[in-house]
Amino acid sequence: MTIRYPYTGEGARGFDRFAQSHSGAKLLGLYRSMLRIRRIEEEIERRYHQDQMKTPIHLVIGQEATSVGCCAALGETDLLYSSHRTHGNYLAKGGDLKAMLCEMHCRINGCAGSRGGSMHLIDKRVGMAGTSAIVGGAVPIAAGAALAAQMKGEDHVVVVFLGDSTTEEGVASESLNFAALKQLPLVFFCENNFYSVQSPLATRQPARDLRTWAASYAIPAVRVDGVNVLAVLEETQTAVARARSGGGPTFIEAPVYRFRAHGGAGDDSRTGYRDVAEREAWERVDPLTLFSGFLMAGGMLDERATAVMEEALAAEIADAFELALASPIPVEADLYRHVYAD
Amino acid sequence: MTIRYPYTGEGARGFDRFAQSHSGAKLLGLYRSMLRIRRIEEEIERRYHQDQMKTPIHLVIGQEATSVGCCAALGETDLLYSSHRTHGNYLAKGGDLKAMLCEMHCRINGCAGSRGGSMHLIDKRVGMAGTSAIVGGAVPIAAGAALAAQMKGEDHVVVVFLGDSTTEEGVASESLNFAALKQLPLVFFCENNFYSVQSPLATRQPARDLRTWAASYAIPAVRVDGVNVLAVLEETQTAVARARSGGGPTFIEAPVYRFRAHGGAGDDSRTGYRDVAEREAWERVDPLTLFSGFLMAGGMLDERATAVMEEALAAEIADAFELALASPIPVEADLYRHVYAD
Amino acid sequence: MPWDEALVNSLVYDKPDPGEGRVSTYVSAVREALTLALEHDPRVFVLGQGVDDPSAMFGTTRGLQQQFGSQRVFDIPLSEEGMMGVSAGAAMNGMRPVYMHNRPDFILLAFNQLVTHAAKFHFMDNGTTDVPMVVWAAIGRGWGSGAQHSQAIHGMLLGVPGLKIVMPSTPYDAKGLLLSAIIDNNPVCVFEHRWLMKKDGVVPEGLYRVPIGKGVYRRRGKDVTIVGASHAIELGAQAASLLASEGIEAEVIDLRTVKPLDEAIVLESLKKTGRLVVVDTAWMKGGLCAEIGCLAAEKGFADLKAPVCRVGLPDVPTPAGYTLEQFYYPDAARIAAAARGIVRV
Amino acid sequence: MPWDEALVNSLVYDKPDPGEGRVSTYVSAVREALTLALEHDPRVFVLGQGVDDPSAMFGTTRGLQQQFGSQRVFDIPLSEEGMMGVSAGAAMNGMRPVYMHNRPDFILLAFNQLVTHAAKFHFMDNGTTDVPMVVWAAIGRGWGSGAQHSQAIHGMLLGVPGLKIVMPSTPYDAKGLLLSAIIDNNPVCVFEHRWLMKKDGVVPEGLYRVPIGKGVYRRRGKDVTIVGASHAIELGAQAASLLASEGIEAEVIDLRTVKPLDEAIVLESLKKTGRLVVVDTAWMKGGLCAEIGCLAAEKGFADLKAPVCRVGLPDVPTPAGYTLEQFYYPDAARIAAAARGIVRV
Ligand SMILES: Cc1ncc(C[n+]2csc(CCOP(=O)(O)OP(=O)(O)O)c2C)c(N)n1
Ligand SMILES: Cc1ncc(C[n+]2csc(CCOP(=O)(O)OP(=O)(O)O)c2C)c(N)n1
Ligand SMILES: [Mg+2]
Ligand SMILES: [Mg+2]
Repeated sequence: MTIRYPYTGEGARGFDRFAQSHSGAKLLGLYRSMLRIRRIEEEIERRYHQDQMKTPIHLVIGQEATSVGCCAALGETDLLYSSHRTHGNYLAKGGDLKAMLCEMHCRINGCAGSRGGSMHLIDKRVGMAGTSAIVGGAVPIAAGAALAAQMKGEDHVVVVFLGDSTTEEGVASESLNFAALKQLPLVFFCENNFYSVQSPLATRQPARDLRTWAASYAIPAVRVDGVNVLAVLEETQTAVARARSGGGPTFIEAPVYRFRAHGGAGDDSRTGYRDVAEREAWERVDPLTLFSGFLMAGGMLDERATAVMEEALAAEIADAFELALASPIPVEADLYRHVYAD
Repeated sequence: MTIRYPYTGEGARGFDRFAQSHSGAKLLGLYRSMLRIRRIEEEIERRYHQDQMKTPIHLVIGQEATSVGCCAALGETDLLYSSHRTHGNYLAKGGDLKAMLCEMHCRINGCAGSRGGSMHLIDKRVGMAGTSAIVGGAVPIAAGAALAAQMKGEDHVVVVFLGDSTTEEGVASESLNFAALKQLPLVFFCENNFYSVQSPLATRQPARDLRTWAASYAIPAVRVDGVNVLAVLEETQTAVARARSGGGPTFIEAPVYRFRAHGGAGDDSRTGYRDVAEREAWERVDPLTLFSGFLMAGGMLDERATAVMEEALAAEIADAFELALASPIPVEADLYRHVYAD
Repeated sequence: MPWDEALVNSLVYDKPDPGEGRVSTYVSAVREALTLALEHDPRVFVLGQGVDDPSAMFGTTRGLQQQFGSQRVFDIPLSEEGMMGVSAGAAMNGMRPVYMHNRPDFILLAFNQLVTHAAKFHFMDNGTTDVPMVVWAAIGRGWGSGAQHSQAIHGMLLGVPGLKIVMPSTPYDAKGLLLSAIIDNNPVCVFEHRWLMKKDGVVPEGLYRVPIGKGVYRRRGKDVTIVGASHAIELGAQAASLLASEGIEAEVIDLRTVKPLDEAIVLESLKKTGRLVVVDTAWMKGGLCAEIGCLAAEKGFADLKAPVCRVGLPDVPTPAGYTLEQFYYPDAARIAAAARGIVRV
Repeated sequence: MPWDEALVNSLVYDKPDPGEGRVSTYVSAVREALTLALEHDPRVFVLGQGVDDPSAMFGTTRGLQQQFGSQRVFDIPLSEEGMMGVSAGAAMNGMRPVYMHNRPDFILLAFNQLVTHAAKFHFMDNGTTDVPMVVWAAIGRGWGSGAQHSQAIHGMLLGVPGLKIVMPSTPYDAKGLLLSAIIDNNPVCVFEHRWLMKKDGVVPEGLYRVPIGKGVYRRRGKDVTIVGASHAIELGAQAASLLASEGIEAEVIDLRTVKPLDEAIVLESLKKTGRLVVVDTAWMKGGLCAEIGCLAAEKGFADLKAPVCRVGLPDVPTPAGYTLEQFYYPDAARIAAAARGIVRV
């Protein structure tokens, strides 16, 4: 049994510091948002083998606190760019579940008209601005979005999610440099889940602190416990405030763990690239159970409230799937639309 | 009068620390090597307007101490990769002057058969291994050469020269990462002359210490006075020893100044991108006069010895130009050679 | 007057060029287009390595930073891929970047952002994102440019859906096409050629557009059609003069845009001449020469009376020395010889 | 026995395939080639994202790290351009890297190193540097690969001097061409296709080479020539069967190598049939379809009896949904229809 990448955060104790800054309703809202993502992901996973969703999936089960904590610090006009691992970001940013599931079922009313698939979930009305299926692809684009905001004197900020392996792409370094040079209103949110597909960080980078990488561009760089939704919220708020007030970019590294395979349904730890024990160790700090435990202990949540939540979510999710499955598929003429903008 | 990038080294005092480690002959040899590059560059410059050398040139006048100091720490089997600014590296590494000038006159007996031009000077017999006219292009190639040496268990090391702007290319970051990961026998030698063509560093990077960039990959990173040939030699020796003994890569930053335009003959400071006063300030720490002053003060060099040196160099250079101008040009069939290796 | 309205009201010349009027250089024409765009549209900005330096991108950006400020005309780090992504991102968010490169070779560093991102986002986003950006570069040739500083890359990009590519050959087109490119709501590559930079020509003042996707006759003839763009069609026109003195009447078509291609004009000419020489500044294999040659075999087959000829670069990297370059680059004589060969079939 | 000698003595089959013998899958054939190369030549090494992971690059690298050690078979950082340069640098210094990619799309990040460095160094160095490297990738299709994970990029690379490109369609060729690519002293791109990975075929054991630059007849016929490579010619062969049932005898040429192209076999067939359908897994514009269509118009003109037809992708990015993909990718029926159309001219 080898735990190559242990959890090093504070666990449940980590919530105390932050909780008093938020109303009970706010805290419950955060929990509900995480739970909603979890349940949606589980349902996608459950149905995946039915082959109705002919699209790659990259589940975020285990990584809900980063999306939810980060997006809670953003307004609707703030923009979020994402990588292939889109589901959590899309939902946390307020993306339309129905449009997402329609997209994943390759329907014409999908959020990208069935042209983008699960790696290209967008919902511009809520600032889910764009994604790339190319590792690192969204990073300079997000910097460009931040440059546009700066040039236009708009006060929204831009957040870009990147994985640990994305830091190895040259373009990520180029983007840090440019963002620092222009003091762009941009937050680099790095979800370090220690793996790129099935490759551990240690086979891809020397032993180092990722923060030093960003700091070498004179960018404030912090680490935050990625399973603690409140800590994530707090750090993102600081970064967003800095960006919004003209203080330039911030780099946030959040160690997290994905409980499932890189892509597809189920976990693949048993294939040997990581130890099942490692996943199990992280499952003991599941961001949901950790936070619900905290809420329960504080009397903000109980079994009954949870059941009500679950029920509503189950209904919403069932509805959305039903709609997706009943939605029309595109016709041939749709293929030729939108190759060029008018 | 603005000196944006002042010299911050120790000037002539900087030699004392190192001189005793070397014989008088060694010291004179280093001086002669720098002087030779200077005189060759001056002659190239003088003749450039005659339009016999139909090739871009990137003179190293002012930057001789880096090439010479670095190469003095290398053996003939150690490899050097370079950028567009090749002249100094090629000569210091022991490249054949005649073959260089033939190349610059587009002759068939040029070191690259007239296919490479001045940005592609190579001389494999002495380890001048390759260059790229693309900024950053040679950096990962040098890493590949170092990987090959490591895999084959050969004990040579590889040095790659890069300019300050090269550090902005994503591929340079990628190369640092890979070199650190594999602990390659590689030295990154960064000549920071503060400009990329006519763009000052400040318009391209945030205010930062370049060493932190390399250090963020857990690579030992040092700064050395780039006008002090002995300091450069010493730091390179340390780096080479580390690389040769399996200790992995080193990053050396050497602040230097180019006294001429980015490309072509003459200085272009009067066009306004940098202040003439800045160049003049650096000319006061010209690596040649600084070192000859030191040698003269120590009684190792005098007017007569200098004159003898100058005379021999002048003859060598005149000869080489004569040969180049008398050399044959390629014929049409040469064009189709070496597109593919057999 | 806002940009859009000004442009709607601006002239679109269908003629090759206005024939007479103010003469200016190619470089001034480009600078004028940039100036007008910056003046009329606050969304336009110009970025590129050294656009604000004394060399000013061949002079095309001279004075622009002084006039429009360093927010709108600025130098950038040596980060081709990153800055292509930044440009795309800015374009997706309401700006209209003009990203200038000294040489197309440097765009190869940014193919991922150009090909897989900028060109495809509009489609992937189901039409909800526009990417109105211009990627400008001048093809290098001569004086030791060599294998790494002389690549004409438009042939590689013909198969990229979502991109447009223009390649002007006259100062008039350089201005009008650049304005069209900036106004276009898609990523448009503008490939200039270094050897055209000093050329003079009639360039009307003020706003006008040369339409993207429309070729133009540079010369009328009935014996053979010479098709190409940029510097290659300059040579094509010279070749036509040579041929004229021998009694061969060549028709010369300047494509001006290579993607989307004006197939109609090529096919129309072929109907008359039945003979085709395709000229290009790039390699002959798999690029523009191949595309137009194939077009003739596909849609112009019934009219073809002789084999199609390509005149471009051989399947060899560019040598750095002028001594080898002389054998490498085709000239008017070589184009004329190709035409002669098929006219006599 | 050292590699070189073993290979000199190895068989080079000129036949399409040996007809009978051991049957194995495409994936095993690739793995066998890698295994043999690693066994015979200490200079060979295999690198790529995840080559040592449980998915093992579709299974093609399964077990190789266990067998040959992590010095010779290793995972790499997500740094496509950097690792392309590392591969080139190692190749220039006596090694023979095989750099594997899950998808050709990722190679677009490395075009600068591939096109401007690896392909050109031998020429620029006047023949003193060899760059014996293999760049391997499998073209994606279906299951939501979409615009960014399905690009066939060989068309973009046809105009790059110094490169070779092979695109096998059978397990037999996959093994023999990969061995040839590894032995070749130049950068060779090997583009596989995901839909071929599960295919079975006869694959002899031990070393053998399929020559680079040689196409092969998959079927003989006299009415029309169908030319292509990789998965496209699979479909071409199916189309030929459909046509046969209608009395149309199609000749099917599998190019196997797309650069350098076996022009002779195409022209030879054209002499007989006078009719040409070019099929490709990539976009029709400016790529392989265009190159071969132009070749016919250029060197096969006298034999051409009907317009050339291209069957490949329309000028549209790849949609992610199967619902649109069904209209996007041509199938055997579409190829047959194209052939029918020109046979009846
Ligand atoms: C340029 C590029 N290289 C490789 C891939 C294949 N790929 C898709 S996701 C992925 C892993 C990315 O890891 P990371 O950035 O850490 O994000 P995570 O999946 O862990 O969330 C890889 C290698 C890709 N999509 N793009
Ligand atoms: C990828 C790329 N971009 C731009 C250029 C044009 N260019 C040639 S040299 C140079 C400046 C390089 O500056 P630096 O690396 O600091 O080296 P220096 O010239 O100062 O020695 C530039 C921008 C190039 N050759 N390659
Ligand atoms: Mg990861
Ligand atoms: Mg510099």
